[in-house]
Amino acid sequence: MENKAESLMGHGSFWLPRSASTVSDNTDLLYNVIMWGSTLLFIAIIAVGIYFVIKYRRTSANMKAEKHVIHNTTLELSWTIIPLILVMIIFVWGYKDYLKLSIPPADSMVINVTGKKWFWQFNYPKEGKNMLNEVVVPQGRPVKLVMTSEDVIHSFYVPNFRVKKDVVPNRYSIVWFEAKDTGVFQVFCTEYCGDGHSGMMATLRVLSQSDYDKWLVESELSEDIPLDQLGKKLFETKACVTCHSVDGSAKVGPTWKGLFGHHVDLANGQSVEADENYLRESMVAPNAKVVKGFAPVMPTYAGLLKDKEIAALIEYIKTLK
Amino acid sequence: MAHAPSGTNYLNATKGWKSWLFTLDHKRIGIMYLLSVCIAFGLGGIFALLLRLELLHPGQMLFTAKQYNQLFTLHGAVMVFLFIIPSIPASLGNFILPIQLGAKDVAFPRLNLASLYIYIFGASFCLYSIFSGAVDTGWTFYTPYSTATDTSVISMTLGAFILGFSSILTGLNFIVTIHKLRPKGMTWFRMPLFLWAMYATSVIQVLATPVLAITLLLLILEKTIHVGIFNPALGGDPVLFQHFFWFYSHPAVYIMILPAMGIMSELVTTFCKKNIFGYKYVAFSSIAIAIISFLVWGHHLFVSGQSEYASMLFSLLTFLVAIPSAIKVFNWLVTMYKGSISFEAPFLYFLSFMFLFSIGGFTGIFLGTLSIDVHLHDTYFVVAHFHYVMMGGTVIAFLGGLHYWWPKMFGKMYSEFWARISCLLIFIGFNAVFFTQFILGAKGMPRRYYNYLDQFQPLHAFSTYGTWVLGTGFLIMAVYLIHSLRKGAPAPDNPWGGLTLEWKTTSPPPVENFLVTPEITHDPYDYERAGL
Amino acid sequence: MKDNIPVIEHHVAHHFDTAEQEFSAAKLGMWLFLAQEILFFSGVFVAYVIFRYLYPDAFLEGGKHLSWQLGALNTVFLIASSFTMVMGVRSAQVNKRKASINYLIATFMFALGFMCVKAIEYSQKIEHGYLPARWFFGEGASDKLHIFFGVYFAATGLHGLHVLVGMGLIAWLIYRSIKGEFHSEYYTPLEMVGLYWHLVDLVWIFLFPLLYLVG
Amino acid sequence: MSNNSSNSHSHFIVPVRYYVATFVALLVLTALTVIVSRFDFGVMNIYIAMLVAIIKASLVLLFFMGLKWETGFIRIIFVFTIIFMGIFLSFTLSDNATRGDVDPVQQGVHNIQSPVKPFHSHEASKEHH
Repeated sequence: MENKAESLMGHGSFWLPRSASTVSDNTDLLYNVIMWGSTLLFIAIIAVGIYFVIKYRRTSANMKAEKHVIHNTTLELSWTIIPLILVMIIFVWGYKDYLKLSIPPADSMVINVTGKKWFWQFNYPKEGKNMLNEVVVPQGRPVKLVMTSEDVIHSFYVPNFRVKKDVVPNRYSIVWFEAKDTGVFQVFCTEYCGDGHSGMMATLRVLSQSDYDKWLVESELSEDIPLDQLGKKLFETKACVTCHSVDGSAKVGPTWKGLFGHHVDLANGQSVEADENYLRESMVAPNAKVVKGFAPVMPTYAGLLKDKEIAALIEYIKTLK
Repeated sequence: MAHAPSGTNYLNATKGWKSWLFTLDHKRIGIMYLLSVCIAFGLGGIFALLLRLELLHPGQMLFTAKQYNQLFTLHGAVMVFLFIIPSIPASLGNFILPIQLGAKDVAFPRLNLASLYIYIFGASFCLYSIFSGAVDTGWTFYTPYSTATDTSVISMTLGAFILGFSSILTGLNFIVTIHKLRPKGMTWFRMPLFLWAMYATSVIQVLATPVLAITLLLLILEKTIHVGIFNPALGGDPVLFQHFFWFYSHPAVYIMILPAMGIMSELVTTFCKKNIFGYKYVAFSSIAIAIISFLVWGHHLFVSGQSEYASMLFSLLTFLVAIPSAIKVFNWLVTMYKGSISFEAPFLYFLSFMFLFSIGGFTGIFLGTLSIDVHLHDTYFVVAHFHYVMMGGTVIAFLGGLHYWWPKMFGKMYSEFWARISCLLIFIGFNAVFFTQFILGAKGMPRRYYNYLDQFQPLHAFSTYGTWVLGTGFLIMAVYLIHSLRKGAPAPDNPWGGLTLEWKTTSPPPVENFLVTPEITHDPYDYERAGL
Repeated sequence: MKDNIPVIEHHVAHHFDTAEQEFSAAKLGMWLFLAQEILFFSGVFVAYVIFRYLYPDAFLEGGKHLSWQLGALNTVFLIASSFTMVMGVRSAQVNKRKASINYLIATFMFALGFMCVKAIEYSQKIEHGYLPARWFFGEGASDKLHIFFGVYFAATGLHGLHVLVGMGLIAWLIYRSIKGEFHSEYYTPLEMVGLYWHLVDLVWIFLFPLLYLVG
Repeated sequence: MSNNSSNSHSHFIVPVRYYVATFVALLVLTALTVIVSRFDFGVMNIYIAMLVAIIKASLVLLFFMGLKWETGFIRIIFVFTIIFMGIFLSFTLSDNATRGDVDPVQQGVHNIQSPVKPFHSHEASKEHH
């Protein structure tokens, strides 16, 4: 299945990415109304300005002001009241759309979302699925995300759906949408959350109801691929890639290249050999042994990775010589 | 009119570094502020150039993610706290305000000098924080990130806290000066509009900045003794921090833009040789902006988890603040009608301001609209919007004012030719950098991203190229302005044909501003009566 | 001269026309300063109101952990010091300069009394572990009790700092009074510090019932 | 350069009786507010306490700080200060009071790490420290 989110630049209008939820068309309509209205007014202001600047430029024939008009109450009142009416219309319109964006339909399907430095965890309470950095939803059904964070504030943003909401620790916030079309969409974190902020992305897959039902019963792990290849896949899907590289460069965390079997200097001055036990421990209790030169920022993957997945990741690391 | 071209003035009256460091003369203090804010602007500008360079391509170029985060935080903090807030009020305002008023000095000269030293003290904390594990929270210091990070948040917030008091004391000084030191004949409605703007600014400085002080103090307490009120893990509310922070920081936006608007009123009258259109509307719109600015802070919290009801309230009030700004723009526009317009560098800045500030204002309507802000919040659209207002508005006006009053301040003329070239480069460069970012933001590019999707690369690259044009413009300006100090032609007392009081004294002015105390008998911009 | 204190004449600064103008400028400046002080303290009050609204139980319980007797005693100290302060200013206005100095000393002593009581209170709280969250180890029925004490220490701590600054200013006034700088012709600093001191009193007038009584 | 320093004579000197009366009133009101707080009037307690505090604050402002004898602008400053403080308070509160109106799940906090130890049997210490 294609896993790459559709391009935000490549689709949609000049200004906005393709609109893909039932409420995003409302937002776009108002956006365009304001955009065209502002453009017209702006051009009018600039045109008048340019006209005055040319017409009344200082020349030998125009060494002093021709006439001193210094006030005109009608004019003042009209450019106070007319803009006021215009912006009030925009306000009410925007507020009505905002309420649509804010109030999820009662029959929404619920997915729990947890933001963590630096990945998104999705939990389907009814269906019992757990996903990392990828969420799958059915088309044409309202979905309500109940979100919380485990560390700092994050923000859940799907540009194609025109929805965004901060994800606050120790609180729940909600965002809802109903996808119009099937496809793969980009999810960003838009509240600054530290070194991995720009890597804290997820993909949102919209499937038709029948595909979605099929997906639900599909087993999460395909049994037939070799462990190291599975590990390579998990490296991407479990968000390891946000902080670790496989090419030797240091990101937020140390690189995996040439890691296995070598000695690692720790922040507490000791040194350990990177064997299976060390790697396993680094995944489930990452702050027990912190590598020298790196901050202890990695969240624990205990509960997020099955035993087989940990083994797969270790096998993958072994291949990175 | 007094003429003493070869006489003593405030620059040469006393000599030696002590006569500067211990001066109580508002003009010298203004010059020292000018130097300080220009250094801060240079520093913030270098940070900006480096940031854009890093964003030329996705992936790592020059910096690691952490270094990039520290850079954008420092860029924001230095530009906001060290440059924009004191830029016009403390430098140009300090120099011009008492002279335009017809006073010998500000009401409390010692306090004025004290605010300069408080500024420098606060600035040194900020600089210290750069070298002691630079802060990486963004200039907004949102909790709980700021209470959890191990970078030097405390020294930076302490610096901003101290700088706040410099700002409060300057504002306090100006309010008292305008109330108590107006000479005979200088009634409220004969005050130049720059003074009205400065007055409105000062009100915000005095009444909003203390809330920043308490916010930062509580943040420091949160970080050191864990008071708990901003820390969600302890039952506190991080959104409350955002309320506290923006209660100051939104009015602070008007601390930045109001003085700029004041300068625009001066420029348009002088270079059109025409009385301002709708004096009272322009004057009172400054006061209206100052008051309404206290009511709109919640529009920074539309997606933060603030209640829907509060968002509605703040959105409504946000639209109201657009009106007085629009009134000003329309009045300036009509002031040009039937004037006699000349195009020296300061007026070019006026025209740039009209163009850029209008775009900044119109894009503000998008962001004030609830449903659209949900899409645009924390994207590059916001970045572009506030740069159009802060840089296209305030910085452009600051440069306009600097070029307008430069001959008065130093008694030297700069090269008009190079001034026009540099203004043009800044205008073109600025639009290249930031208009691009409107498109990026609307397309969904989030702000404060070290890395980005490949598809955004062409626009990011274009924006980065723009910064080089912009940088060149500023570099040229630095060269010709410094050159003018040494080699510039002596400035006449009134090079632009202005009518306000600063043009009735010598260039540079004498120590007590006027050799003959000026008499004020009519409007500040009465070109008709002056027969000019 | 009724008192044996030398009179040091005051010179009006060069940029003012009259002493009256100088005095009214100083007064206006001081009021603006007080305005910013009020907004400074408003942060603490807003925090109080919000968390009292969110966690009423913690705040009701928290008030019971404080001693209203000590709070009331401190209120009396501050009110008395405000009274001696105005009397000190007034005595200078009518040239009773010995009396003025005595009133100022009384003000200082009341402030000192306030700080001593505060110290007793703090040490009791510290003993029982009612501290801001990092060190909090007290017992309570509400699990948000530490928030109340966070607000309590932030509010009273900031207020206490203001009292300390005020004591420093009053000591400085006493010194200058003895030198003979203040008399019916010039008493601006006295009046200004007086205004500041009343503001400190004003803040306490609200803190006392909010923290100690409505528990 | 003490040009017409006699001007300062024109300052209004407040009669002592105002100060004494204010002082006494403040002491009485303090006693009142303490006594009232010893009785349980339910939610009324805080309103009574605040009312008394506002009266006390007004007395300090009007007489000790001399606002009664001040001119217009200083009063305006004061009024605006109070208004802005009120806005700060009421707008922030309006947010907190209406969170969760759309969806109750958005209300309140969960999983907090409270350092408070559950109460045992220290009834005596409750009233006395």
